[in-house]
Amino acid sequence: MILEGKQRIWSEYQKDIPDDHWYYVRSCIRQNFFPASERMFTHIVKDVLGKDLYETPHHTTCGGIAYHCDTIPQETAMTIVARQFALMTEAGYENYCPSCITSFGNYAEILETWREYPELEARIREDLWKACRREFKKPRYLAHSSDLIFHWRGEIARLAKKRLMDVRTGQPLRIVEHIGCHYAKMFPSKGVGGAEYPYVLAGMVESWGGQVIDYPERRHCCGYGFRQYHVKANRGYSLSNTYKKFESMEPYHPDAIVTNCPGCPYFLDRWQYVIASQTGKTYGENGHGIPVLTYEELAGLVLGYDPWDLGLQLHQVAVEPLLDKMGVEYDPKAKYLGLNKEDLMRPELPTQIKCY
Amino acid sequence: MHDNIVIIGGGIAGMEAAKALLALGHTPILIESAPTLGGHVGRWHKLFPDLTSARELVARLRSEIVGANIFLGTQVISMNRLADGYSLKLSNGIVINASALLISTGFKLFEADRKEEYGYGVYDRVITNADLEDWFSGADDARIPQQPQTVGFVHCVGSRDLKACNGQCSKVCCATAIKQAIEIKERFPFARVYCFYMDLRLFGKKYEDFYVNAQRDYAVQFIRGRVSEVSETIDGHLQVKAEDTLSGKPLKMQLDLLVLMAGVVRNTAVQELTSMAGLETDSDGFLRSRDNEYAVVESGQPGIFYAGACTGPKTVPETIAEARSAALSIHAYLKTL
Amino acid sequence: MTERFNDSFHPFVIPFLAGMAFVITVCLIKAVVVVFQMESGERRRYLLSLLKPNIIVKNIYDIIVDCLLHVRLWKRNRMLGFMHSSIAFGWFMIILLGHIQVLLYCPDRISTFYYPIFFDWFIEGGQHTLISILLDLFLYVILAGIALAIVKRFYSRLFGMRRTTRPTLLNVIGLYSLWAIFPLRFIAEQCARSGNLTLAPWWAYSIALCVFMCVLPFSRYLHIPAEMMLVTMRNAHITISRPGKGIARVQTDSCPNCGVCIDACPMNADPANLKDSTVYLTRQIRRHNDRRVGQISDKCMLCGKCTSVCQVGVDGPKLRILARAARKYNIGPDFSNVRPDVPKSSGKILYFGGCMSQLTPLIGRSIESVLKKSGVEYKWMDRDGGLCCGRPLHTAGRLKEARELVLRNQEAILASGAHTLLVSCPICYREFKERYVLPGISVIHYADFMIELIQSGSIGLKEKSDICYVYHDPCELGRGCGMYETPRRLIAQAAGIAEAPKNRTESVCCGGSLGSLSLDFAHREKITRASLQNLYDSGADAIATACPLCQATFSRYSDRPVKDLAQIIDEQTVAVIDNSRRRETGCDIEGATLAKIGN
Amino acid sequence: MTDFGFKLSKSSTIDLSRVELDRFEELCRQEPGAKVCIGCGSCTASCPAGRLSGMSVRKVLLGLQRGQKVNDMLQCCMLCGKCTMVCPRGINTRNLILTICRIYD
Repeated sequence: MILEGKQRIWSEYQKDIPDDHWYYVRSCIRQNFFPASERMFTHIVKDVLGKDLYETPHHTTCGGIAYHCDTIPQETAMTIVARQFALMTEAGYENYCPSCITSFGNYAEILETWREYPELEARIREDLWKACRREFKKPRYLAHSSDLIFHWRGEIARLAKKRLMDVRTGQPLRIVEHIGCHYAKMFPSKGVGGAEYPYVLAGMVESWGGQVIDYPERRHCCGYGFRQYHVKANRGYSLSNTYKKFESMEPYHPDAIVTNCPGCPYFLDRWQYVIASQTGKTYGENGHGIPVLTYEELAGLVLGYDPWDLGLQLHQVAVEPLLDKMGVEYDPKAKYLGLNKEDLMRPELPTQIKCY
Repeated sequence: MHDNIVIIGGGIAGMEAAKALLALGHTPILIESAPTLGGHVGRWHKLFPDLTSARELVARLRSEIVGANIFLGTQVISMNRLADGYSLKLSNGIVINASALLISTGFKLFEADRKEEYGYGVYDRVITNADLEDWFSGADDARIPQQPQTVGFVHCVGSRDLKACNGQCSKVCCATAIKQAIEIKERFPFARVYCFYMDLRLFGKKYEDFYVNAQRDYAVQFIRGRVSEVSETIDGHLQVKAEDTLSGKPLKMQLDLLVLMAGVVRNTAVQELTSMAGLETDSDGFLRSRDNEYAVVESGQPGIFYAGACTGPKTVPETIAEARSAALSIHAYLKTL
Repeated sequence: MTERFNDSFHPFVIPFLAGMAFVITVCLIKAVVVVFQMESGERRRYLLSLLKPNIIVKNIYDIIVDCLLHVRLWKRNRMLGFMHSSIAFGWFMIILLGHIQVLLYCPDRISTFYYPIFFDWFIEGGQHTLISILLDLFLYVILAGIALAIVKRFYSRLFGMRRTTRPTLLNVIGLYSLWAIFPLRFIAEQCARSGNLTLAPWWAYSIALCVFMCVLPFSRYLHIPAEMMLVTMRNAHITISRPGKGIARVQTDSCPNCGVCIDACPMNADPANLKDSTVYLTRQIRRHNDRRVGQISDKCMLCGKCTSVCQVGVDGPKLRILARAARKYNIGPDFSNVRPDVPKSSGKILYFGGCMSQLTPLIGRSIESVLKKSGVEYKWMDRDGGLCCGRPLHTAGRLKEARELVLRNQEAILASGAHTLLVSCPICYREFKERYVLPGISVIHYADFMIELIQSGSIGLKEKSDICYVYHDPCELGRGCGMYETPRRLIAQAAGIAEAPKNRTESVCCGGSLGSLSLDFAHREKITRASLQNLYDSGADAIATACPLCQATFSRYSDRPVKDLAQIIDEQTVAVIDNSRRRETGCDIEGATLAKIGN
Repeated sequence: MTDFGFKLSKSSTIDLSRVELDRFEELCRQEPGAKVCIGCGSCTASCPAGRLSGMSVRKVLLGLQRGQKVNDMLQCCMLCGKCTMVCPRGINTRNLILTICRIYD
């Protein structure tokens, strides 16, 4: 691997990311899967970095899941998106930041479509007006929330309490970065670092002291694949794709996986349990899995927050080995206590993969 | 100034044209931006289909044009239209008034790193056809292993690819890939050699024989399917993926060396020159001939002629023939002045 | 005439007696083994045939004509014929006359066995009887034959043989001992008659006999007894069925290694194939060299020319098919669920084009056109493809699998209700003739059919074309089915005809044969070109053939047009009356024609 | 092992690095024509057995080169020789078929 080659490509895919005044839209599913992630993001941006980040409870789904499951036509998705933009316009913002990768891709795709077919945009404006009497301006900047964390990765590194280092050996942690398919595969120029060698997560890992792992199936989908998972008959295929990725990264012995998509961490995390249950195979050390974190969770750990406050107890794969390596202090007894120290109850622990 | 002929570009087209013009009694002025003559062919090791030495061809041409005025390492920095010709200012300060100009500025090899998925410049063992020719000619290349067990050739890198902004066939890569595959097999008889192709376009004299030879005598395997992506494995091998379109199945394999057949694209370095001369570009991005069927060597401008790959990908014999044709056209044109 | 010695024995006869005992024992054992190896039914048939008087007569006649006089060889090559028959017949006569001589002049010594052989040693003054003169005469004939043999060994071209086999050591020993026997006998006799009773020539003579007889069962000279046995087996109609056993064994042993098949073999247009002629096949079979037997068997085009020129009747193609059949392949088409889609054709002609004809559609179209002109009602059985006739599988040695296809087609043809099966491909035709059982259905080749149509006036001939054709006999039609003259008669009625130097039974395979399994495309070209050269030598303007494979193969390289017989006839014939009028008048030409054909 | 109602499916990807090609190489030695196939499909298109059984010489040759077990497809070959007649590369397809049937059993 020639690092200069990658750096040259990274330098070609720079993206303008304004430093302040963002309109933030949440993901449909992330708060269920990784409850602290979006909370952590708003906290870092607003409270830690002191930036202006605006949210409104009126926003809805972007229609991306339905669109990618082939259940609604693109025009419908466009009208939904037009309403989101209208909410942003009404709030007086022009920098749009979705938390979801599929949303990000959906917005990028729709904006590009409108650029190519202005008559379609005009029709959607008309439809939106007819539907809810709203008007919108297109966002001036579109960035995914991971783009923002990438943008501020240096500041986070300066404020860091922990680094991505094995405190026992002093070696950098080996981190697999997994990018959601809809981030840059459709429009390489919309992603930091492009589509082939995306830099958005790699940049964070590097700044926070870790070492990025590049493995053969790096580009491959996490396995979710929308209808592949949602239709049960296809679910084995979804699982097989995840399996392929793990088989490919296994020889590198990664310490953790970091992702920037709602579905990816979920499937990379939960399918490890299914693979272990079906084949008996685990990919971490001593029968553990490989911990899978969102970039917000990783940022939270780096900034020194309590792992249980970050919701890491809700991961299927035990994060404790990673916490131990990073030197994060945690109370094993407090793992299943909620924010208000309410007992969340202990889950039944699987037998084929080591959990606590 | 009368009858001054300036040839811009000292590859085999420019050299052959100079030679023909000398034979017709002219003394052409040959301008080459590089410090040596020979262009791309000068860098090549052997030519298909008879595996003749490219260097010898260039050396022979060089010895045959000693009578011409040759400016090496020189560019045309400005150009003005005169009543009966052109005034050219060169980077060495010389000003030439010419009655006829021959554009033989050739082509540029596609920059293989623009096909990011193939990892040229990123992975340790990915090289281009030109790199391999350099190595055949004796240059060191750390990317080529001592004893490669498996070698892959990817056809059409930057050719016939709208995503690489070049929809045209580069014409020479199929035969070049076969030639290089054979040369690799001769050096490493135990290596397995694979060619990944979209279509094999082996149109020229003896090219098909060349293809059969590669299959039968060198056991080169041809896989119909474009390589989709390349990655590096933990032990430094390359993993390539393609569809084996003839079996309709996805295919992957590990290789010790991957050679990208970088295609022929227009020479952007001479864009300024061509716009100064008022030359038009054809829809394929190369210079537009007055007529693509019977006046390929003529431009739309009086007194400006073309030879070689500046009007599109060409093989060596085609380029040589065009150069001679252009020399005759210039000779005839000068008589009309 | 008196006995020279009181003692009727001398030690020098011992080598002869030992050799004689040895050769008789070994040959008897071999014969018994062969008979034992035969299938029980065949064994019975064979043994019974040896007792039938008419067959006994035929056996004796054939043995004299084939094994002693070599009449077939005489016909092919007089020099060779003389050489072989002088030695074989001369020797036989010497033995016969020698015994008569003993019976006449010293009948009490007949039981010694060796008196007829060494007569002049034991008996004095016997040289002026008629028998003695005859004996001397035959000895001179033999000596002349041996002189020729010596010349032939070193200058085979004088005998018109371009190539001959290279003998093995045992064969060389046998050859030299055979050459030595008769000059030694001559010297010994002359010495004894002149009163010189030196023992040396008699010892040498006896030892030469001994050596020859000891070598005989292990050399090509085994062909002498084997051929006689083969004649009796042939007359009992025993067919080859098992590789290396029974008649196959006898055939192999009967090969005299004369090498006539080498020059005849069309494959030898390419010197690379020189060692693949039948003579080498029999040699390798005897040596149990399975690898070479496999190679030789797989390469052969099965054109049958070696058999047609073979003096003893070794069936090269059959031996090869058996060798192929002995090999195992994971192949076995199962078409038990397939019902060939044969149109109902009660009272009609069913035309079977065969697989190959789909690649030469002109043949089928021409046949169809002729059928239409004649007004005969017909159905085309495999217009859209059908099951293979089975011959290719059969020639590849897949006998069981071929049988499957035969049964499948047979069933379908019988069910169609047709009264006649018209065939255009000689490969299929041979299979239909040899292996199909189609009661009530006459299988007819289109050449026979067309000549019948012309003769009955069902189609009319145009004015004779001035093109001169040379007819190439396809292997399967000529040597395979024995049809040589009908195609020539057809062409002669429609156009000019010329003959190639090698024709009919000596026709040269086109090189495209399905018979060969391993000959590849590049190596067939030379064979085809040699075959074409033979046809060009006729001086004809165009080539006519009657096989889709020959047609396609020749067309590839021929410098003159190659046409199928059907095409020529179609071009040169017209309808006599149009079909609508035929129906009106109720004229049943179809019935009339077929009645004749049926006969 | 837990039953989830779905399971890992076998990858359809051909991994050429793991394909055992010894027998294919033996085939190439015995019938060098195997190396020069260009996959034009004329053999399959003209095959009478293919019409009845789905046999395809092209697919078999390619499949064996990719390490797949496809030689059973040749079971139905009638050895009629049409494929040999039409092959533009002059491959002795009949010998190829027989050799495959001998080597891969």
